[in-house]
This record gives sequence, C-alpha cells and structure tokens, in this order.
Amino acid sequence: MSVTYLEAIREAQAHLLREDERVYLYGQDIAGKFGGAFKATKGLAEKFPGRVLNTPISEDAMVGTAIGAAMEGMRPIVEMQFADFSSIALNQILNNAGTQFFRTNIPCPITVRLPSGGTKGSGPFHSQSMEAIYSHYPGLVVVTPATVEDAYTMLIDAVAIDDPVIYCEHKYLYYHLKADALPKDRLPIGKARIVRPGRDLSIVTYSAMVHEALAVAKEFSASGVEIEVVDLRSIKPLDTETVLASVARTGRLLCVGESFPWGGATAEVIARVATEGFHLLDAAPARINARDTPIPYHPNLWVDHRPNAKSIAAKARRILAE
Amino acid sequence: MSVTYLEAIREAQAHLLREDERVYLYGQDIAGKFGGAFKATKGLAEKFPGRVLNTPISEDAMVGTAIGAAMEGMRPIVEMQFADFSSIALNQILNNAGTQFFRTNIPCPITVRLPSGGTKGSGPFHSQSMEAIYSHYPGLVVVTPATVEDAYTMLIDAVAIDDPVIYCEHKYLYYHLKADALPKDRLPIGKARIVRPGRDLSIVTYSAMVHEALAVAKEFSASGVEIEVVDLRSIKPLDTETVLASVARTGRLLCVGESFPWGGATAEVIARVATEGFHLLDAAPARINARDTPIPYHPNLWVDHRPNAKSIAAKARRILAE
Amino acid sequence: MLQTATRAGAKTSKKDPPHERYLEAFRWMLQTRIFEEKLTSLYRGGLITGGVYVGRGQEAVSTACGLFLQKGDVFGPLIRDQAGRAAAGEPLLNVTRTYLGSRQGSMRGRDGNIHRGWPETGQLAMISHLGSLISVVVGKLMAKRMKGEKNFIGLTTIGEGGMQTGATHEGMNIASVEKVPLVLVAVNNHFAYSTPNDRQFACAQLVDRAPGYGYEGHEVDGTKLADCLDEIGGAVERARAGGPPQLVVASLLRLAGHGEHDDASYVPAEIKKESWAQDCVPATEKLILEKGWLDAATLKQWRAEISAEVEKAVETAQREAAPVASEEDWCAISTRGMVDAPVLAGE
Amino acid sequence: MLQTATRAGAKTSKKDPPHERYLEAFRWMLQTRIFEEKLTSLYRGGLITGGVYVGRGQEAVSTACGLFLQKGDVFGPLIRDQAGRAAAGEPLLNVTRTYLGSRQGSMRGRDGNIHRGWPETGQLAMISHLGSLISVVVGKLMAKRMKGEKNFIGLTTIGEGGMQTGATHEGMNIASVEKVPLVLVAVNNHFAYSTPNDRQFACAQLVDRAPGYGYEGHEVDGTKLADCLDEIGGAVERARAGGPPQLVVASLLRLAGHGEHDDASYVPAEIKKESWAQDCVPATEKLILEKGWLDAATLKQWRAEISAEVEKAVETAQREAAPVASEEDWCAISTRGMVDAPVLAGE
Ligand SMILES: Cc1ncc(C[n+]2csc(CCOP(=O)(O)OP(=O)(O)O)c2C)c(N)n1
Ligand SMILES: Cc1ncc(C[n+]2csc(CCOP(=O)(O)OP(=O)(O)O)c2C)c(N)n1
Ligand SMILES: [Mg+2]
Ligand SMILES: [Mg+2]
Repeated sequence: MSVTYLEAIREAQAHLLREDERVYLYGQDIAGKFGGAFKATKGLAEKFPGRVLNTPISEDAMVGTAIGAAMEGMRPIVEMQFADFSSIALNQILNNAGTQFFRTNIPCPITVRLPSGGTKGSGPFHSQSMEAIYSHYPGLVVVTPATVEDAYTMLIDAVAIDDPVIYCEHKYLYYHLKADALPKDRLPIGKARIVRPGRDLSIVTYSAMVHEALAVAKEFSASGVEIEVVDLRSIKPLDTETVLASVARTGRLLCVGESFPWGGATAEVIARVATEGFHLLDAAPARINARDTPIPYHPNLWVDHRPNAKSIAAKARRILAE
Repeated sequence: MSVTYLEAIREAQAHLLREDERVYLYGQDIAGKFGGAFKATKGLAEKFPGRVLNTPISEDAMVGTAIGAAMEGMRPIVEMQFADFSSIALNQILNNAGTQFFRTNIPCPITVRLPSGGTKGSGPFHSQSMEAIYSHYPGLVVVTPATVEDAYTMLIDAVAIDDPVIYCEHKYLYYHLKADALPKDRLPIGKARIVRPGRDLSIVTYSAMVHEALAVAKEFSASGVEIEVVDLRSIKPLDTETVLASVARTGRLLCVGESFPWGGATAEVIARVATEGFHLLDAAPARINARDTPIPYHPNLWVDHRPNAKSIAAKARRILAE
Repeated sequence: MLQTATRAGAKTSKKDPPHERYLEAFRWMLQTRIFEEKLTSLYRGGLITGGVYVGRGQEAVSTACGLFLQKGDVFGPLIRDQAGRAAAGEPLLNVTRTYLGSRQGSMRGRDGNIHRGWPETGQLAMISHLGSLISVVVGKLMAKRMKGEKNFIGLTTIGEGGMQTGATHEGMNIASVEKVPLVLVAVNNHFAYSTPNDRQFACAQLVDRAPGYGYEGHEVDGTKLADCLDEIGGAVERARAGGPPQLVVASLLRLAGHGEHDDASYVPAEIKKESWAQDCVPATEKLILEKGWLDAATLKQWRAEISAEVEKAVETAQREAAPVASEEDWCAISTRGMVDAPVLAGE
Repeated sequence: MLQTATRAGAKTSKKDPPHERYLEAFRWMLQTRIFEEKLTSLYRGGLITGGVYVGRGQEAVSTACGLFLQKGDVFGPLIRDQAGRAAAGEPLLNVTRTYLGSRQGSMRGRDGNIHRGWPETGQLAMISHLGSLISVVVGKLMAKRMKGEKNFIGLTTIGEGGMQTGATHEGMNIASVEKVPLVLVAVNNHFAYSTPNDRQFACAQLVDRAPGYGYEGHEVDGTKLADCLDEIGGAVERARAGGPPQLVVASLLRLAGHGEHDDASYVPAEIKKESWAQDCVPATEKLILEKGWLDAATLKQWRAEISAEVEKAVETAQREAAPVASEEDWCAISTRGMVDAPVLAGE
C-alpha cells in the first residue's frame, strides 16, 4: 500500500473525526459524495454524518463561525478551497483568531487548511503561498508540511494545539508525493528537520521547495559537494536553533521559498542567521524566491516565475565559489 | 507659520484637488464639515464640491470602486479610517489593484492612505502598521513618510505614479511633528535619505521610528559616537543602494521597525545587506521591532510593546561593543 | 445571572406597566445613564485612557437586548451596549476597571473599554471590525447544538453603518443557512460616526434586508421602552422556540458624539425634532411617573443607590494597580512550546 | 462594437420573433455552444492549459447580458459568460488565443481563460474572488459620471454562490448609495461548484435581496430566450433612463460540470426534470423552427459558418507563439523607476 500527500491529509482528518468528537470540518464543497475541490475530504461526510459541512461562499463567516465554535470547545478544521481565497478570511484570521487569546485569555483552537503553491496553468489566484502574511502577525502557528508523513502528523498535531494554526498544504505535492505507509512517529511542530546531512552548504527551505533542494543536493553530491537540506516544517515558530546548527556545520546558507521575494520566510531566516549566527557564516548568505510579479498562468512563464532545481543549483554554485 | 505632518497631508490633498481634476477623495467621514476622523480632509469638501465623498462602511467596495475609477482615468485617493481596517480591503488591494497592470496592461493609479502606527490607548485595532503585508505582494508601491516635508511631497508624488500606492502615514506624527513651511523641493519616492550622517553605526528605519533613532543618535553623539540614521521613506521600492552605502561607511547595522517582528521591513533590510553587502559588515547586524503580540491598549504595556529611544539605545550599545 | 425582580423594593402601582420587566429595565437604563455620565466626566478630567463611547439615547433598546438572555445564551454586544451588558450580568466593577486601566478588568489592560467581554455571562469581546462578531456568535450557537445543548439563543447588535460591511452580510447569511437561533438587533441611530443614512444605504428601510436572508423582520421605535421590550423580547422568544433568525431594526438618534472626543456638530437641528429622536431615559421616567408605576421618592432612591454603586466602583478601580510591562506575560498564544523565538522590542 | 442585425442573411418569416433581436441573440447562443464544445474537446485532448469552464445552459441569459451594451458601457462578465462576451464584441480569436496560450491573447499568457478582459468593448478582466468585480464596475460608472459622460450603464453577473460573499454585498450597496446605472444579473444555476442552494442561502428567493439594497428586482426563467431579452433588455433600458440599480435573477440549471474536469455526478436526477432545467439552445432552436422564424437550411448554414469560424480561430491561435520566459517583461507595475530591486528566481 502507498499513501499520497493528499491521502495523508484525508486520513489525518478521518483519524481526527474518529478520535475527537470536538472535531468537525467546514468548507466549500467538502461534503457529500464530492469531497472537496481536491478530494481531501472524500468519503468523510458519509462516514461522519453532520460533521463535514458545506458552507456558502463566505470565507469571512466560515472562519468567524470556527472562532466562535472553538471558543465554545470545538476543534473546527476550515478548508479554504484555495489558499488565495483566504484573503477574504484574513481579517477574521489575523484580527480575531490571532488576538483572541492575548485579549481574552480564551484559547481559539481553529485549524485553517490552505491548499497552497503553484501548479501549472493555475494562474495568479489559484497558486499563492500566503504563509508570510500569516506569520507576520502575532497569534498564529503556521505550518508547511513537505512530506507525506508530516502532512499526516502535523495536521493531527495542529488540531491538538490550543491555538489557531494555519496549515499550508502544497497542491503540487498532493499526487506527486508518495510514502509507503502512514507514519508511526512524529517530530513535533516547531522542530525543523535535517532531511539530508551535508558539510558544504545549508539549503534552508520548506514545503514543495524541499524536494527541489533535495534534487540539487543529490546532483551536487555526485561531484563531491555535500549540501545539507533543512526542512523548516513550520515557519512560525521557526526553529532558529536547528538552522544555526546547520550553518555552524557548513558555513554557507541558501534560503529557498516559493512565495514572493519581499519579506517572507527567506528574509526572516536570513535575518535570524545574520543577527544570531553572523560569525558562523563563511560567505554571504543568499536566497531565492519567486519573482516579484503575480503568478503567471502560462506554464512557460510559470516555470520561470518560481524557484526550481535549476535556479537553485545555479545559485548554490555561486555561493560555493565564494 | 508652521505646518504639522497632518496639515501637510491635508495641503497635499488640497493641492492635488486644485491641480488635477482626475483626483477625488473617498473615505469614511471625510466629507462635510467633519473632515475625517483625524481631520486630514477638513475643509476640502466645501472647497471642492462633489470631489470629497463619504462612503459606507465598506472597505472592500471603497477600494473596488477606486480601482474601477482609476482604470477609467481618475486618480482616487482612498482614506482608510485606520490602517487596521484595510484588512477588509486587502483582497481588493493585493489581488485586484496589485495584479491589474501585470495581467491587463492597464495601469491602476489608486492611492490608499493608511493612518498607521501606535498612539497611546489605541489598542490592538487602531494601532497597526501594515506596510509589510502590502510590500510582500507584488504590484504595489509602499511609502512611509517620516517628516512633514515627505508627508507632503510623497502624497503628491504617490498620486502621480501610474500604479497603486499604499501611503502609510503615522498617526503619532500628526500633531507631534512640525515644519516651518511646506517644502519647495522633493526627493523622489524610491530614494532613502541620510537624515543624520555618522561613522560608527547605521540605524536604518522609517516612519515614526526615524525620530526615536535620531534621539538616540543625538544622545550618543555627546559621547563621541556618531550614528548614521537612514530614513527609508519607501519600503517598496527599498533603496538598497543607499543602505549599503551607509553600511559601507559604518560597518554596523541596526534596523528598527514599529511593526511585528516576523518578516517585515527589518527582516528585508537585513536580508538585503547580509546577501548583498556581507563583507561591509564588521559586526552582526541587529534589529528591533514591536513585540510579537497584539498591540496592547494600556499605555504601560504599549510603551514596552514598541521600540523606543531607550530600547534602541540599549541595542546600539551592544552592537557597538562587539 | 439576572436580577429577576425590580430591585430596591420598587413599589408598583395597581396599574401595572405594559411589560412585566418594564421597571427592572428602566433601572438598567438609569444605571447606564448615570454611569456613562460619570465616565464622560472622568474622560473630560483626563482620567481615562482611550476613548469613551456611550450609548446615550440607546439605553432602552440596549437594555432590552440584555434583559431576556438566560444562562447558556450568547451575547455579542457592541460599543453602545453598556445597558445591555449590565442587564445581561456584567458587574459595574468590571467595566469601570477596564475604563480606568485596572489590571483586574477582564481585558487586563490588553484591550480596552468597549472591546471588553464578560465570559461569565456569555458576553463576547468584540474586535473593532464591524460585522465580524456576527459569524462568531453563529459559530458559538453551532457548537452548542453540536454539543447537545438546548434552549439557547444568541443575540448580537449592529449599527446601521456596520450593516454595510461584507462581514455582516456573510454572518447574517450563514446564520440562516445553519438555522441557528440568532437575534440580530440593528440600531439605526442615523449616524455612523459623522455619516448620515443616505451615504450608508439606499433602501427604503433597513428591515427590508430581512427577507433577503430568510429572517423575520421587525421595526421598533427605539425610544419607547415598552415597544423595545415587546419586539426584542418577542424576537428572543421566537428564536428560542425554533423560529428563523430575527432581525429587529430600532430607530433612534445617537444623543452623543461618536465618542466623547466628538461634539457631533454635524448633526442637523431638524433631525432632533423627529419623534424617534427623543431621549428615552427621561421619556420613560416621565411615563412612569405619569402612570404612577413608581413614585418620585422611589426614583430618587434609585438614583442615589446607583450613584453610590458607581462611585464605589470608580473608587475601587482607581485604587487598583495598573498593568506593569515587566510583569506582563508577552505571549500571543497559549501553547508555550509553540511561541516563536522572541525578536522583541529592546531585546 | 456590436453586430447590429442578424448576420448571415437570416430570413425571418412574416410572424416575427417576440423580440427584434431574438434571432441575432440565438446566433450568439449557437456560436457559444459550438465554440465551447470545441473547447471541451480540445481540453479532453490535453491541448488546453488550465481549466475550461463553460456556460452550457446559460447561453440565453448570458447573450442577453452582452446584447444590449453600447459603446461606452461597462461589462463585467464572469466565468460562464462566453455568450455575453461574444455578443458584446469580443472576437472569437481572442478567447481562442487565451485558451490556447498564444502570446497574442489579451492576457498574454499572464492570466488565463475565464479571467480575460477585452477593454476594446469595455469588458473587464475579473479576478477569481467572487463579488470583487461589482464595486469595480461601480467605480467605472462613477468615473464616467465625473468625466461628464452620458447615457452609459454597467452590467455585471454573479452566481447564486457568489452572492453570498461580502464583496457582493458591499458592491451592491455602494452602487445604490452612489446611484450609478448598474444592472446586476444573478444567475441561479442551482449549483456553486458542487454545493446546492440550501447550503448557500436560506431566503425564499434571491430576488428578495433587491429591496434591501433599493434595487428593482426581476425574476426570469433563464432558459427562455424571449424572457431573458425582455427582462435584461428592460433592466438595461431602465438603468440607462436613470432608474435605480436593477437586479435580475435568472433560474436555470448548469448543464456541465463546474469545469470540464468535473463530471457533476452530484447533481440529482430529479432536478433535471424542472422546467427551468431545460437546455436553452435546442429549446430555442426548436421554437424558431416551429414558429418558422428561420428555416432549417438557414440554421444549417449558421452552424457551418460558425464551425468554420471556430476552426479558423483555433488554427490561427495554434500557429501562434506561446509566451517565452526569457522575453517576458517581469514587471508588476508600469512605472519603471518604482520597480523594487529584483530578488528573483534564479538570480
Ligand atoms: C470595518 C470597519 N471600518 C471602519 C470602522 C471605524 N468605525 C468605528 S465605529 C464607526 C461608525 C459605526 O457606525 P454604526 O455602525 O452606525 O454604529 P454607531 O456608532 O452609530 O453605533 C466606524 C466607521 C470599523 N470599526 N470597522
Ligand atoms: C471568494 C471566493 N471563494 C471561493 C472561490 C472558488 N470558487 C470558484 S467558482 C465557485 C462556485 C461559484 O458558484 P456560483 O457563484 O453559483 O457560480 P457558478 O459557478 O454556478 O456559475 C467557487 C466556490 C472563489 N472563486 N471566490
Ligand atoms: Mg449608527
Ligand atoms: Mg451557481
């Protein structure tokens, strides 16, 4: 048996519905036989009657009701049809969910699933990665699973956390990524993972870009260059310690993120390393992000808009040459 | 005669209404005798009938109509009552205004005024600085005037730009800042300004924090330490060149921003200097931001939540000791 | 949570008032008026941090919003609902603490005044963004139903300006899709800050919104306590009995500035002559005296009692410590292990 | 911008059709049907990038949306408005280019298919977020008025699902506050992706929303071309004459999946028996033949002409170059001097 990244998300939700009666799922087109635009909830409405609910096209109210229900003791999981539409729910997420505990001392354990990231032909409004915006504001935990195993355990852990969690799942990984089975163990949210040890350069990244980085690391390994790949797993909290330890080993840092260049996770990682680990660096750190334009629809443009193994390799070569 | 920062904003709008028939003002409570929550449009409705319009409490639609009018050749200036409420307009700003030119080749010259930043007793929803969110997404120009002169010229220049501009005006500066007269000259948007030259440390900052940094620089100067203060003026585009030139002179960098710590302008500046000016740095760069919680209402908490001259001085001392 | 009878030994005459809770309601109105006048004077004296936003002129409708709530109900008050909050069980000391910046207020100095909640009696802490609270109330009601609770309702209020936000629309609509027992009391006080009705909406009357959401709609003169009690009490009853969501639109005039910093000089004189522009507190008091439902001596005694309560609350709160930054637990989330490495002011 | 008469020498019988533009309208319906069937087959053949979203079943109402627009009007079509876009003047070649990824399409490969605009005839390029276009149309109308233009209207469409967004509410409301000549055509095709009406709204009928915004409301069977022309044509006329904003709610059934990737197996069989669930294209054709408004030979000729046009557009677009990343001007704004230092992929 093998499990895709998407199936892991579905299985995690099935597990949660089975084990925790406080959990319910709320989103557009997630119920009935249909089971969601990406089928992440396929079959769950039938198995858990009354706990997988279709909503009107009302992202603000979807999250608003989840906040109310969470404060009342439930554990709602809200599915955005695409991360991009969470812009409509952003006020509820940042200003209501994100401030609730600090203001009232009442925890607000909602989980918002954001199908994120680019796939070819999806264009400017079905490809976005919004993790930076949600991380900038206080009060939220923001996770970005890059593997089938993490997709599974981190969703379960997200729902267990007493605070709002933004769960950024990458659409490109839905079908492309397979594991042999659901995981037995877990690394807790908040810990980064060294997915490939190395000695010459640290590539710090997250979500789909982990796999691009791994491809580069493999390629370089053939010529004796050992790249260490760090998967952040959650970008808030961001595991500065593991990143610094990696840079301490390699002396060189490349940060890769799929979202827009200004600010965001790559800027934050570099700022942390530069401020807290300046003397660990043997060369200037570097970063690669998507281009600073809307995400183009045509595949010819799209492949060039986001980072990929080729552009990462080119950048890595330049850092290593310093 | 003296002019406050707030009056400069009002005068800039009066100038624009007088000189450019495409300009109109659109916002909550800006018309009539009332002239806005902060009186930034006081007297303008009477002077320019039909061109200063009150709106319903509908931030999404306010910006939506401005986008339509701008594409039709007008130059709307939208006033958000507080920056914090622009979260409701965020989808129109990021996804509609921000993508319009790239997608359609039709420019979208709207200006959105965001009364930003903390003042005492304003609490979590009337104190926010949202520049990082608007800078992260492509397609927008984001300006953060710190002086009376800049408040005036940059608003006029913002409206002249054929693209959407987010004009972040700082509420604390409204009455606190005075100049002798309206400026005759201008530094264009996109250029940072060395507001105080120095040799020992560069403090790179923007908006109200420029004045905290200047206070620190003055204090240090007494003991022979010369701090260079760089006012970014616009954070997108961000004038990397001027920042790097300053760091080249001083070898030391402290970035100060009033908004939340994760990502944002301070992370972006440090990332740029670390990646493009690594060898200019004699010591680890550092940054100070607000705390990573909602902005507290009580003044006792608020003063400790944001950076101020005292905390900046403490940090500066540590960097200089390295 | 509620005082169940008119307190202070109110002597009702043989000719009873039109609603059994009329006099009790009036006492909350009076308390609110006296309390808010005290707040205003503290504000003018520079003793309050942040704004003061009063419900002057809205005491009748707001009291009616709080009065019919029971244990297990959800209440989402907004900025002009001091009367409703009190009637629904928030102690005077809590609001006083919040306004005076005592660390012991329910928001502990972290958020202020009109944003406060009082979870003990189901009162939510609003955020500023108007309309955002409606869906939160709906979510609470959904959760209660999922947990098997019975007989609860949710009531929340909105201004005629706030009705124009997208959040209000989505919240109103999702309430009827989810078939929850919601009562939405819309208060058209004819101004949203300085903006009059004609720049907020262009329908004949706001109650015309009700059918578009499958709500039952009702209109009421918000200055007439008896009508407010009947309409809002009735709406609460129908929602509790399983009826569709209820929209009650009350007309009245805001008899203060938007906040106490605002002199409201933009309010035209003519509008003040409208019948619904009267001040509900003296109007109700006059009626009570005319009808003999209470005598002047009792009313005088109420006033004295309330003033004493208010003074006591103010004195208590003023004696209490303000929050201290160095003792503050600067933590936006409840899960310690999930707090991001601090990049703090001054660290 | 519009073809002003039925093209291709349509022979009308003595007994004229119920609306003078009925046959012209039908030709747009037919063109759309034939074109979209071609698109679907190209999609199935893997020749299209991105999704294909067709207006199958909506051709009558969509055509009516485009048909009455004049130079200077504003049109805000949504994803199922191929017919309206064509009727309002977008050449078949532009949509074909967009779908086939030619660099010469109006979106130049930067945005796709259903998001395209056609500024030449006032057609805006929607963003995905439903409801966001309404206020943009309102803003265009405000600007036209400020500039002193006369006699213009704006028309935009929305699905019954999209009506539940906050943006729709704010956009509808601000239109009547600003008193602009807006026609909003709401198409209740009974599904929003897979979601049926009962999880979208709970009012008796969507037209009940009209009075709450001060709109005139009209209902129409969206499968009856004559009624669509009358109602939408009438609404356009009333808006142009200075009437209040117009809401026309059309009922019909979406006769395809949400997109061509979707088999729509969630649509229950019963609903397909409703009168408003019929397919407007053959129904209109049948009526035309029955009434003798056109003869079979003419219709056959129309089909042949349209197919030839479609094939030609496809062939042209397929021959054209796709966008090339290295030649792309990667610039999100128009002002060169304001472009931020590039932090680009691979740089
Ligand atoms: C979304 C949003 N935009 C702007 C504001 C700023 N604001 C606070 S109160 C107010 C006026 C509210 O008017 P109304 O809803 O009629 O309530 P009232 O003050 O009359 O009770 C405004 C514009 C806000 N709170 N929320
Ligand atoms: C704000 C927003 N949320 C979600 C979506 C995703 N989405 C695209 S089309 C659609 C269904 C639209 O239904 P309806 O408005 O009835 O139009 P129809 O497709 O039936 O023509 C959804 C949910 C969106 N486009 N915008
Ligand atoms: Mg009001
Ligand atoms: Mg539909």
